[in-house]
Amino acid sequence: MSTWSRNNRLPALATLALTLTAAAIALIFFYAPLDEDGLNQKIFYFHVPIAFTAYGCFAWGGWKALRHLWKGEEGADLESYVAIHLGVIFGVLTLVTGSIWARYRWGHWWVWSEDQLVLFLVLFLFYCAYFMLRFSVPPGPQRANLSAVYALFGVVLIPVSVLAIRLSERFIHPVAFDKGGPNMAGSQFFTFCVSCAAMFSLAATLYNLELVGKRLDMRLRELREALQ
Amino acid sequence: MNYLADVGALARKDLLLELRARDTLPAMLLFVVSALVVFHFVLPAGSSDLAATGLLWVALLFTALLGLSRAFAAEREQGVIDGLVLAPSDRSAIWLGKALSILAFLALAELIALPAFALFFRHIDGTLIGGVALADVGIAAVGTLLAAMAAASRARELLLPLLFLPLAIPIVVGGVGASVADDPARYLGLLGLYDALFAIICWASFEYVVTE
Amino acid sequence: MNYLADVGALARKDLLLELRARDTLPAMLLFVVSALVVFHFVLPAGSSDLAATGLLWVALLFTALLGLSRAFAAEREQGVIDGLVLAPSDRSAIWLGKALSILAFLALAELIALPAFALFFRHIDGTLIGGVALADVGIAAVGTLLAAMAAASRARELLLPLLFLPLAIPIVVGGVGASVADDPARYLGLLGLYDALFAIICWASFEYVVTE
Amino acid sequence: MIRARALEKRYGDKRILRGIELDVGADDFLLVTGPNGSGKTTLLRLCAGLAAPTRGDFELGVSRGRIGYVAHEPLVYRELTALENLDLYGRLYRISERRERIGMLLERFGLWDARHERVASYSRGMLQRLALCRAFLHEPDLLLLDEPYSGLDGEGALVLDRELTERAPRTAFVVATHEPERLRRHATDLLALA
Amino acid sequence: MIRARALEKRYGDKRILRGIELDVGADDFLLVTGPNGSGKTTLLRLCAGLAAPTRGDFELGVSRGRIGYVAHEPLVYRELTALENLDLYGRLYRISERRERIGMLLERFGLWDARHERVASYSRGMLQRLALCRAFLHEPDLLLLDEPYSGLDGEGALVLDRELTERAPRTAFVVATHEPERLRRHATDLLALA
Ligand code: HEM
Ligand SMILES: Nc1ncnc2c1ncn2[C@@H]1O[C@H](COP(=O)(O)OP(=O)(O)OP(=O)(O)O)[C@@H](O)[C@H]1O
Ligand SMILES: Nc1ncnc2c1ncn2[C@@H]1O[C@H](COP(=O)(O)OP(=O)(O)OP(=O)(O)O)[C@@H](O)[C@H]1O
Ligand SMILES: [Mg+2]
Ligand SMILES: [Mg+2]
Repeated sequence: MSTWSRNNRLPALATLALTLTAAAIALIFFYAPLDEDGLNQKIFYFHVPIAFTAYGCFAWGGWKALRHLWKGEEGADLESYVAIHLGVIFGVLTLVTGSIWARYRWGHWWVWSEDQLVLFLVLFLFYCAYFMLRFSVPPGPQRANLSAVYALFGVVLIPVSVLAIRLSERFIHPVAFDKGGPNMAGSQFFTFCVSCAAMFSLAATLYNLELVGKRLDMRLRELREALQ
Repeated sequence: MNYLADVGALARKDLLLELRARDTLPAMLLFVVSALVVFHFVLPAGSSDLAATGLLWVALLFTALLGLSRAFAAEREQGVIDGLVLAPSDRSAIWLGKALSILAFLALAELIALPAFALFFRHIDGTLIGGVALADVGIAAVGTLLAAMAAASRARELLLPLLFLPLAIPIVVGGVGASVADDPARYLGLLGLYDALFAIICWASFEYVVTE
Repeated sequence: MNYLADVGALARKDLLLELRARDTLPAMLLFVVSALVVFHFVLPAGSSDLAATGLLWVALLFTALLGLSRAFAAEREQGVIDGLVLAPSDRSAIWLGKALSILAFLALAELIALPAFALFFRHIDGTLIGGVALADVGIAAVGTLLAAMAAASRARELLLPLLFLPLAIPIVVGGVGASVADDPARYLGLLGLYDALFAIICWASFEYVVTE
Repeated sequence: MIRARALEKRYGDKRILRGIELDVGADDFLLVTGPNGSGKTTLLRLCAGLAAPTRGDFELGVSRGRIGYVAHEPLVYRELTALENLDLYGRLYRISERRERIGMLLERFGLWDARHERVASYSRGMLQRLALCRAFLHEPDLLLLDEPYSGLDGEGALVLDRELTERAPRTAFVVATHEPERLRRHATDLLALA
Repeated sequence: MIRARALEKRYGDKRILRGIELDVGADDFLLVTGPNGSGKTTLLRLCAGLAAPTRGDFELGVSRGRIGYVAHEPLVYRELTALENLDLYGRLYRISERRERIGMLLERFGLWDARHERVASYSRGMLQRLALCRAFLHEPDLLLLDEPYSGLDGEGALVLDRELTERAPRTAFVVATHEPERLRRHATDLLALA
């Protein structure tokens, strides 16, 4: 039942993601005005949405972890894992796009003096450790619990580290949003919003796709066993 | 009341064990002292207070990690953790008792390390001590939970630093900030916030770490 | 020949035990990067090369101590050491096998840590590598014996805390000296002498540590 | 006290228990037998709440603190003395007359003279006796015993016999054993795993 | 093979063994009985050379590598598989046809199917079977068995019976046990500790 309804949702999501992505690309290259940065500023519309999506995935993973611990929701462990897995993938993309941008803008692939970057690296390491933890515990209820607790830690770690970085005030990494709202032109902001939406729907599609695959796997294994 | 009595009994047991077997504290002392000695040798006379303070924090962090890596050794050895988990006390008492005993070990190690630091490097003041104390609380709280996790996993001690270091970054930032910045209050606040937040999560989630 | 085969079998078993968790290497890589990140937060931007070298040594020392503190964990857990002691091979083979596996792990960790260090902090040269290698040998030799003492609870009480510190500090002083002093040769010589002396003592005395 | 329906437990891909049905009342005595590796210990851990079933219904009609569990391992700290171990458990279980009961049990199980020795120096049978003391300390309503006679000498076995006989009418038992004869007279039910 | 005169062993102030006289020939079978804590395990450890006597004469007419010892604990690495453990011991004992013998013993003791599992996941009885495999691996001339039947199910006990019967005529045995009946037919000598 549930698999069927999810299967049904998947094509719709995928279509949405595709259209939004196409729209975003069109907007980025033909509509949004160039900054003083020149052409390489276009990467802004990828880099930032990707970074936001990564955060979103981590948060969703944390939420599912909470559901698992709190309500004992069935399958929440798998969902949390898939979300975090996706988050790590988007995290790598953030690092890559950021590095490319940094190469053009600052002349280095990576700058240690930039706490904002190091902070993201810390989060990334944190979620790598999540994988190490998960794979060194045999599958079963204990693994689900440990992973969920650690995922919850992540959700608290993010704001605390952001706070810590803000305190040290050493960053040159730009801030697109401050107290006065977005500091960019309206057309840029619109493009930015569309590419954000595109990235989010893309992530949602991948998330559901992976879940369906994993569930199918499980179902198959059960069937095989029932036949034995 | 009962809860506190449980915590007390568990922490007391850890101290007793350490008194008997002396497994952990000597290693922690050795490490922290030799780390300071190393720094003493490499830091040229006129180097900045900043560098020295940073190194103190590294030494403290790794010392804590060393202590944590053995935190659940006795429980794991003969599956004693099962015995504790079966007892009617709230499971979080196991965490709290262990965290308190870790805190005691840390405090003892620092009782040696801080004067040694003052001797070798620079004068220590109230804020530094306050920062260290707050950091200890956070380290003990988070570290104990992670040590329990690592003990349950197959990779064990190998895993603990990986799980712990990313989570310790805010502590380091806060601690170093508190010891060197002009307005330490903000950093102490950050440390306090960290302690409170993580202590609550650890307290609430420990039960899930030790049961299936 | 037979002796070497025994040592090989024993060291192989340790590697197998480590690699069982299959993710040892990625774990080490993660650890190194995490540690570097911590260092980044404690060292103010313009810190000296020297301070960085000190950090490197502290990190190495910590890794070694962590490895040693669990060196005989597997043997102690179920009294397996009795099984090894009963085997017809020379008892010193147990020590040598364990020391070699500890050495292998240290070397492996450094194979990752040194390039990363060079990348992030300062250029490393031949003397530094030589110093690290010599220090590794000393740490593995002495550390294994002490870890065995700690595991065979008979000798633990008095020896471990007393011996550990004075034994490790010369290594550290020598190692750091070799990496920063103007005439590293003297320090390297100290390390070499230390290694030779203690390796012989440990080799000859291990038998008494594991039997009554 | 225990009610299980279609209980199943697996570790990874391996199915250890399957289709287990249990009904243990407040004064029942369930004997569990089966060859090595058939899942007796696993079943007892499920009953103790130390492991979670993979599938099936499981109800435990008794609070955690009213269970006594004797495992293959004694579940005591090796570097503490018997007295210190029992004192710790006595505090955790909030036993009234803690010290008196500990003294009584140590004497009954013949450990009084060794009470100040580190458990690490105990002999096999002394460890088993200590494990029994620990399990009986709080007069549990449900006793889960995993090969309780193992390691005991003749006299120790008699002490245990007496304890079981005394408690059988008012305590629920689940006992895993390879020698069911010794316990048959108490048993109200038998579960043979395969 | 073993000759002891006025053997004494103490731990600290506690005298565990006293005035023990032993004569075990190459095909003798010595049963050691006694209550818990009477020193059976200590005696076996003395015979194995794992502990040194405090006083008295003790002669062992067999080299260390020709002894097989089954202790209370299985003396295997928990994180290795059965196969890896036996392989390690096989190498250390320099056994010819190591792999074949290991396969044969695993099969005989019913562990063949579990040979690739980590020992940590073994059940109590499977551990005991593994300990027996380890002790028999190098066809020792002197077998020291400390409660060898503990934890074994009926079938495992039969396998062990068969092994003992086969080896009794050509191997020296010292066996500590709480149920001497099972072994009485082999026994050539009996030592009752008190
Ligand atoms: C390896 C290098 C980089 C990494 C890992 C990185 C990482 C991130 C992350 C995680 C965010 C999410 C939002 C936040 O935390 O505030 C972000 C946002 C952003 N990044 Fe980067 N970045 C990198 C390089 C750059 C470069 C070189 C630029 C341009 C000069 C840049 C421009 C931005 C902008 C404008 C935002 C939006 C900020 C906001 O809304 O607060 N990034 N980056
Ligand atoms: N944590 C675990 N991981 C994987 N397999 C396990 C685990 N615990 C037990 N098993 C397996 O479950 C099976 C049953 O084990 P269990 O200890 O319950 O047997 P048992 O009936 O108590 O046997 P014995 O009579 O030998 O004590 C064994 O095959 C064992 O290998
Ligand atoms: N390392 C030690 N230090 C101090 N006392 C010890 C040590 N080992 C054993 N003992 C003591 O020696 C006595 C005999 O122990 P041993 O294990 O030999 O008994 P056992 O006859 O094997 O008993 P069981 O039938 O219970 O196995 C016990 O009282 C024990 O406490
Ligand atoms: Mg069992
Ligand atoms: Mg014994």
